[in-house]
Amino acid sequence: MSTINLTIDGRAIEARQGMTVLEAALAAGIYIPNLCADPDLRPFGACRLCIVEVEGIRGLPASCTVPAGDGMVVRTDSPLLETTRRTLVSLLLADHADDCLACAKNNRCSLQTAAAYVGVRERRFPKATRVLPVDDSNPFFTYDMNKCILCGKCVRVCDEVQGVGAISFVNRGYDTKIGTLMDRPIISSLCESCGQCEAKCPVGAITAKNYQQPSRKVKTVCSYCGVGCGLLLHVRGSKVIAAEGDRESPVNRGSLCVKGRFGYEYVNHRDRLTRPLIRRDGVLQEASWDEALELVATKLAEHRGKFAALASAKCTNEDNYVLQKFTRGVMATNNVDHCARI
Amino acid sequence: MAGLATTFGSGAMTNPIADLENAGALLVIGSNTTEAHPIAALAIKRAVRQHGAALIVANPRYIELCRYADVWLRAKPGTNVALLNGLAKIILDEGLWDKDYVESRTENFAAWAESLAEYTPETVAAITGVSVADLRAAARAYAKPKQGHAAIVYAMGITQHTTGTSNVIATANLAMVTGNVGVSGGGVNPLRGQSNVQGACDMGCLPDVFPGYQRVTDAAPRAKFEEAWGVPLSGELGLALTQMMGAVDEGDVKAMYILGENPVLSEGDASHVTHSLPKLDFLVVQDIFLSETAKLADVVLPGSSFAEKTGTVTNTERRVQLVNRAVARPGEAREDLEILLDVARRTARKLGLSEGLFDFAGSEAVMEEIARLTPSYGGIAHSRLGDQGLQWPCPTPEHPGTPILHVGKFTRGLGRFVPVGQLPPAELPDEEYPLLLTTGRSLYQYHTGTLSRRVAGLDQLMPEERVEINPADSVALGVAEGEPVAVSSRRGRVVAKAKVTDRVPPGIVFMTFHFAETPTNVLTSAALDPVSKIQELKVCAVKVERVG
Amino acid sequence: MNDDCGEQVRVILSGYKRERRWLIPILEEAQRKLGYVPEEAVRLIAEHVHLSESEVFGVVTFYAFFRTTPTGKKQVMVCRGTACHVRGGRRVLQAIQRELGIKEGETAADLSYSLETVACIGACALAPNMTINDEVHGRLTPQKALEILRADKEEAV
Amino acid sequence: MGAENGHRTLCVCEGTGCVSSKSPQIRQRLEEAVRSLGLEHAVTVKPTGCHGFCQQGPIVDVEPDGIFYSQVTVEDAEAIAASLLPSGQPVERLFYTDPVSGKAIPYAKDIRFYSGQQRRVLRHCGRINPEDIEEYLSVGGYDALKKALVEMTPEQALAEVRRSGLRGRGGAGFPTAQKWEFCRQAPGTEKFVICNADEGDPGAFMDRSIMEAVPHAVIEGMIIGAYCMGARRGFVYIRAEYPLAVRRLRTALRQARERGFLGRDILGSSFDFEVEVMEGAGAFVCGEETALMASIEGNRGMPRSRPPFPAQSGLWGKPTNINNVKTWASVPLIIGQGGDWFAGIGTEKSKGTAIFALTGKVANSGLVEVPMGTTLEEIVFGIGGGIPGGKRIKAVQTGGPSGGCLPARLLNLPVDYETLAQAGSIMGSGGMVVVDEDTCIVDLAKYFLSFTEKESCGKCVPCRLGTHQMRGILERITRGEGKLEDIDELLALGETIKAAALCALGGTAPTLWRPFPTR
Repeated sequence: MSTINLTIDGRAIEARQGMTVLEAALAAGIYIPNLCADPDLRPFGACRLCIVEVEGIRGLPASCTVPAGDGMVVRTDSPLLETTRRTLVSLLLADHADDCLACAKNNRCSLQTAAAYVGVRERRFPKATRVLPVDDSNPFFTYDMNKCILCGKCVRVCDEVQGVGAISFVNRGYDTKIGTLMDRPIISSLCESCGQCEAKCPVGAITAKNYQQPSRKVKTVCSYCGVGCGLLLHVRGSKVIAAEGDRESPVNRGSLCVKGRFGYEYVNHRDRLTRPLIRRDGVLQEASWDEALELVATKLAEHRGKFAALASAKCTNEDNYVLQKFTRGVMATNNVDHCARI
Repeated sequence: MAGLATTFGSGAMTNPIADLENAGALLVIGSNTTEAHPIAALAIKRAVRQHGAALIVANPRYIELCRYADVWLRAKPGTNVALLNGLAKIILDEGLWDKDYVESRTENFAAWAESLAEYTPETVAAITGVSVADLRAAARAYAKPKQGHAAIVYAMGITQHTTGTSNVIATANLAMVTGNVGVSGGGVNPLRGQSNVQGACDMGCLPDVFPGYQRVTDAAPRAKFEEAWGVPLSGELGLALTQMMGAVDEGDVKAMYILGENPVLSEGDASHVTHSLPKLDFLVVQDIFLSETAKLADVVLPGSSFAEKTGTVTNTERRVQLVNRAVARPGEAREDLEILLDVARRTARKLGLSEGLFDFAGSEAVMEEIARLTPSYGGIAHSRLGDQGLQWPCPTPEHPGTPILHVGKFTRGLGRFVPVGQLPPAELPDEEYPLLLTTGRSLYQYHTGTLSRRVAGLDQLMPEERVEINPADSVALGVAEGEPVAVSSRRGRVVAKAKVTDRVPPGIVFMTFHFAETPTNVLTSAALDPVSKIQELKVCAVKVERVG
Repeated sequence: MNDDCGEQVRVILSGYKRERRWLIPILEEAQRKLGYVPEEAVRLIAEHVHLSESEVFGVVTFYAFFRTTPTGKKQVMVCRGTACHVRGGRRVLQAIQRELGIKEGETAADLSYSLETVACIGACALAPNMTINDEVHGRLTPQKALEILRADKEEAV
Repeated sequence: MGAENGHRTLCVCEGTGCVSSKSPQIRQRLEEAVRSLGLEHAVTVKPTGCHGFCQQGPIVDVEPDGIFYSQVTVEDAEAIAASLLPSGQPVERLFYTDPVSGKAIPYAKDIRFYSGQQRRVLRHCGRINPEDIEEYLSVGGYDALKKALVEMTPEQALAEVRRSGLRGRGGAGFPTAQKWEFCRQAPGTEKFVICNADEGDPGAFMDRSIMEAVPHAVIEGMIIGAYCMGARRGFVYIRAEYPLAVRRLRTALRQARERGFLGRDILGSSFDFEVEVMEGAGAFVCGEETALMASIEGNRGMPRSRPPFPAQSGLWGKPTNINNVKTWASVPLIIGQGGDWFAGIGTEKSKGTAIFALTGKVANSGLVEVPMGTTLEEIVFGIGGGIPGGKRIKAVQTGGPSGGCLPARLLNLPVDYETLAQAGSIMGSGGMVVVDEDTCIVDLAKYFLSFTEKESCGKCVPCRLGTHQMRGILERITRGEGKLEDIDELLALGETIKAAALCALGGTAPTLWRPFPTR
C-alpha cells in the first residue's frame, strides 16, 4: 500500500493511498468535527461539519469525501470555517430536542462534542415546533426522531453492512426523516433487531433501552451459532449489561445479530442453577458440592465400560477435551459424542 | 463431515467466512443463512449486492436470501442428490467444467461422470420439481461466474437427511469439477450450528476419533494417546448419540454424563430420548439451567456460562478463538472445566487410576496438552490467539494458520470424485400422514431455547412456535391464520398455532424446535444417515388437524 | 389493495429486468396504471429489484410524482414556476382550492379530483398555467380557471 | 416543401404552449379545409415544434412566404386555407400586432421578436416536423455526424469543439471540450454520456422546446460526443412533466436507430452507440448531475460530494459525461459549420449564442436566441417589447432558483457568463423572468426560498435546515415582524449555505438578493 504526503495545518502528514482527508487527519491525531463519517461506512458528506480548506479546490469541501492527495495542503481551521461550523451546529440544535441530561447518549453524544468544539453555547435560531412520535415498539431500542440529525449512519449500516434495509430516508427536504414502509413502527418492518443502528447512532435518536454505562469491557466470543463473532461484553459490577460487536474481530468486524447483541441476558437470569442438585426420593434437592461429586464419582466408577458421555457444542475445547479424555481414559469406552447437528 | 473427508480428506469449511464476499457466484443450499448464521449471511449479501455476485438459492422454503437470488431452486425436500447431480451433468454436457483442474488435482472422474448419465435435466426436473430452465440457469451461473470463483454454502438442510453424506459428497463433486476448491472465493462451506460444534469435533468428542480426527481404530494414534495418558485405550468404535438410546434400552449403557446439552428437545424422535433416559441407572447433567434433560437427572451440577469462563472455541471456519471470563459465577456454580476435572480425578481415584491424568492448572494447560497430541492444533496456544485467533491446521508454534484448505493440493492428495445416487427419504407422506414436515431455526430463538427463551426481548420477538402452512393446505384443512393446530406423526403429536404463508410450498409444513411447549422433535424421525449417524430431521410425514 | 391490483403490478414487473436501475421506470408505470403506488405494489416491486420495501418506499417518497394513497380520477396540477408566480399563479391556486374544496396535495373524498402543485411545467410564456391530466391550460385568471374546471366537471357528468 | 409551382406549407406549431391552446385540432381542421377546397396537392399542412413565440400561440406559419399568423383558433382554419386559393388573400386579422406601434405585421422576419434574434440552435425550430426524420435529413441533419464519423478521428472532432469555445449551456459554463477530454482520458472501457434534460428551473423551457422541435439535433450531438469520448451508451434524463418532449424524443430515437445512426457499427465506422430515455419523477434536485445519476441508478436523487467528478466516477462508478440539451444541440452546428464559425459571434470568453426563456412581466414572452454579449436591454425591451401596461421594470431574474435578480440599473449589461456572475447572478440554464414595479423583491426571494426548501433533497444540513430558517425569517419580515438583525442573520445564513452546501442547488439558493443589499 503506497503512502502519500500532505500538509494539514502546517504539519507534514503521511497517509495511506485511498484515505480521505478526514481519515488522514484523524489518523495523524488532528481532530475535525464530524457527525456522519464512519470508518465502517462509505463516505456520505451530509453533515458538512468536517469542511476544510484545500489549496486548489474551490469552496469548502467536506474532508470526509475528499480523497487525500499527494502534496495536498489542507487547513482545518480558519475564521470562515469556524463561523460556518458554528452556524451548522446552531441549525442542528434548533432542530433537536434539548433534554441532554435525560438523554441516554448524554456525554457520549457527537453533537454535544461538536457543539463544544465549535463553541456554540446559546440558542441562535427559534426552536423547531414539530414533534415527531417516539417509536418504542422494539423490545431492545427506541427511535426518537426528534433527536435525529439525519447523518444516515443507521440507514447506511442497515443497508451497507447488515444488508437488511429495514429503514430508509423517507420524504425529502425539511420533511426528510428515517422511516420504514408506510411509516410503520420499526417492529413491523423488516428490522431484525440487530441493534447496529443504535450502535452507530451518534446522538440520542436511537438508544438502547435501560442503557447503563459499563465499568469495563471484556473481549470474548459469542455463545450462539457457529460463526463465532467477536464480542465486547460490557460489565458493571458482576453483571453483564450489554454486548458490542468487536470491530477488531476478523469474523464479524463489528457486526452482530440480535442474539449476539442482546442475547447475553440469560447469563443474569434468575433461573440459573447455583447449587448442585441430587435426586432424593424422586425429587431433585440441593446438595453440597462434595456430596454431589462423591456420588457422581462413586456411581460412574460402578459403570465403567457401560458409560456414555455427551459433550457440548456450547462448551470450550478444553472442557470437551477433558470430557473425552475422561470417557476414554477413565471410563474405558469410546462412547462419546455431542449434538453434532452437522 | 464424513462426506468432505472422503472427497477432500478433511471435513471442515474450506474457506473463511469473510472470503465468501470474494465469490463471483454462490450456491446456498440447505441453509437459511440469514436466520441461522446471520453474520455469515452478511458476507453473502455483500458479495451479491456490492460486488455483483450471482446467487443461487436451493431451498424448498422461501427464505430471505431468495430476495437477492438470481435463481431460486425450490427443490422438494430430500432430493438434493438429484439436484446436485443434475447441475453437474449440465455442467459436463455444456462443457462448463474445468478440465485442467480435474486432470491435475482429482481422481476417479470418469467413473463419476459415467454415474451421472441418468441425471438428465428432464429426469432431475421430474424428481426435484425444479424447471429445466432454472436448472440450466443455476448450472451456468455456478460454473461460469462473471468474475472470480464460485462458493457452495450449506448447513443442516444438506446433512440432516438419511442421504446426508451423499448430499455432501455431491456438493464436493460439483465444486471439484468446476475447479472451485482451494481457491479464494470458492470452496465447500458447511456452516456449523453451535458456537463450538467444530471444536467439539476437533477435540474428539466423537465415537470414532481421538482429537484431531485420529481414528480410535488405528493402532498408531491409539498408541500415541495410551503413551501420553498412561492408560490402555479401547480400539472399538463407540456409540454415536443416536445409538446411545438404543444401548440404554438394551442395558448396554448404564450411566451417562451430559454436558450442557438438551437432547430431550434437540434429538429426532425425542420421545424415545425421554423414554430411555430414565432407564439409566445414573444420569449426570452439567448445565447452567434446569433444562428438560436436567430434570431427568440423578445429579445436576451447576456449571458456568460463556461469560464466566476462560478457554477456547473453534468456529465454523476453523478459527480457534479465546473466550474470556467477564463476570463471576452465580452462587456456588463452578467453572465447567473445574467440575469436569474434579469428577475425573475423583472417579479415577475410586478406580485406582492415576489422578495425575487430570492435573491441569487451568484451561491454558489443557490447551498445551491438546497441542501436543493434535497435529492440526500443534501450534495453538492461548497466548497466540489475540484478536484474530488462528485457523487450523496450525501445526507449529510459528505457523500462521490456514485460512483456505486444499490450496494446491487436497489434504488427501488428489480430490476424489465419488459417485452418489438419489435415494428417497426414510419416510414420505402417505394417506395417513399426507404432509411433509421440515424443520429449521428462527433468527430470534436458538436451538432448544434454553438460553434464548431466557432473554425477555427475544421471547417477545418470537414468543411461540408457529406451524408454517401453505394457503392451499390451510384451505383444504379448514385452518385459519393463528388458529391452533395439532401436528402428528407416527411418533408423536404437538400443538401450535398455524402461520398461513406461501413461504412453504403446498404439501409441506415447517416448524422450529425452539420451544419446550411445542417439542417438534417428538414428531421427527430417528432414521439415520448410515455413515454420519446424523438424523433425518429435515423430512418426515405428518398430518395437521384443527384443534378445538 | 385487491388481488387485481397485485396482478397488474406483476404484469408490469414482467416487462422489467430484476435490477435496481429499473426501479423508477417501474414505479412510474405503476403510478400511471394504478393512479398511485399502493403498499402491496411497493412490496412486489422491492422484491423484483432485490431491494427492501423501506428502500423502495424511500424512493417513492422522494419523488413528487409518486403517491402512496389513491389519487382522484382527474389530477389538477397548478404550476408554481417563477413566471406563474409573478403573474398571479397563487391567486389561481387559491381559487381552485376553493372550487374543489381541497388543498394542495389532497384528494377529494369522492376521488374525483386531486390537486397538486408542480415546480414548473415549462409553459412559462403562457403563465399562469395548470394541467388537468396532462392537458395544459394557460393564460389563466382565477375566473378562467374556474370556468375550465366547471366545464371539466360537466364533461365528467 | 419547395416553393416551386407555388406549393405552400402550413407549419402549425405543436409545442407544448400551442398544443395547450388546441393547435392539434387547428391542424386537423386545416387539413380538412385544405382537402375540401381541393388544395391537397398545392398545400401541405404539418406539425412543427415550438416557434418560440409562445405567447402569441397558437401559431401558424405559411412557408415559403413567411407569413406569421398568431393566436389562431380552430374557427380560423377555413379562412387560412381559403387564403391559399389562387385568388386568396392573407388573413389580416391574424397578423401579429406590434405592441409599440400598433401596426399589424404580416411577416415573421419583420416582427421585432424574431428580427432581433440570431437563431442558430433554434434555426429549424418551427420549420420541420419533429416526428419525421426525413425532414431533419432534408435540412442537413446528421450530416455533421457523417462528417465526424467518416472524415474525422475522435481527436479531430474534439479539437473542433475546443476551437468553437463552446461552454456548458446548463449553468456555470464549464468549457465543453475540456469536460469531454477528462472523460476521454479517464481509464476504463465502459463510459457513459448523459443528456441532462431535467430542465427544472421554474421559468425555463428552452430545453423542452428544443426537444419538442428538433429532437434529432440533441441525439446527433450526443452521438458525436460519445464518439469523441469513447462512450457506448447514452441516457437522456428528462422530466416526466414534459410528456410531449418524451414522446418526440422516443420517436426520434427509434427513427435514428432504423436509419443506422444508432446501434452497432454506425455508418460503417465500427463505432457502436445506444441511447435510452429515462424519465424523471418530479424532483428538481435531479437536475444536479450527481443527483441525476443517482436517479438513473434507481436511488433517491441525493447529490454526492465531488471529487471524484463524474468524468472519473459517474454512473455506476464509470467515467461519465453530462451535458445539457442546448450544449448537445450545439454540437452538430460546430462539427457541420466548423468551430471557427461558431466562435465567430459572442464575446471573448463566451462564444456563440445564448438561448433564453423570456417570461414574466414582458410584452413578448417566448424563446429567444441571441449572440452572447447582447445587452439585457435589447432582450427585454427590443425583442421582448418592454413592459406591458406602462409599468416600470424593476429587475430581471436569471438563472432560476440558483441565480439572482439583476436590478433595472444593470440593464445595459452584456449577457455572458462572466458579466452575469460579476453582477451577482448566473447565466444558468437560461430562464429570464422580468419583474415590474408591482412585484415585491422580498416576496420573490421568499418564493424562491420556499421553492428551494421544498426541493432540497434534505441530505446536507445547510440546505435542509438553513433554507428552512431563512424562509422563516422572510415570513416574519413579510408579516411585518422583521427586526434589523434579521437582515444580518439572512446574510450570514446565506454565506454559510453557500460555503458549506453539498451541491449547487443549496450552494446558490440564498444568493437572490445579493444585488439588493438594502432591501
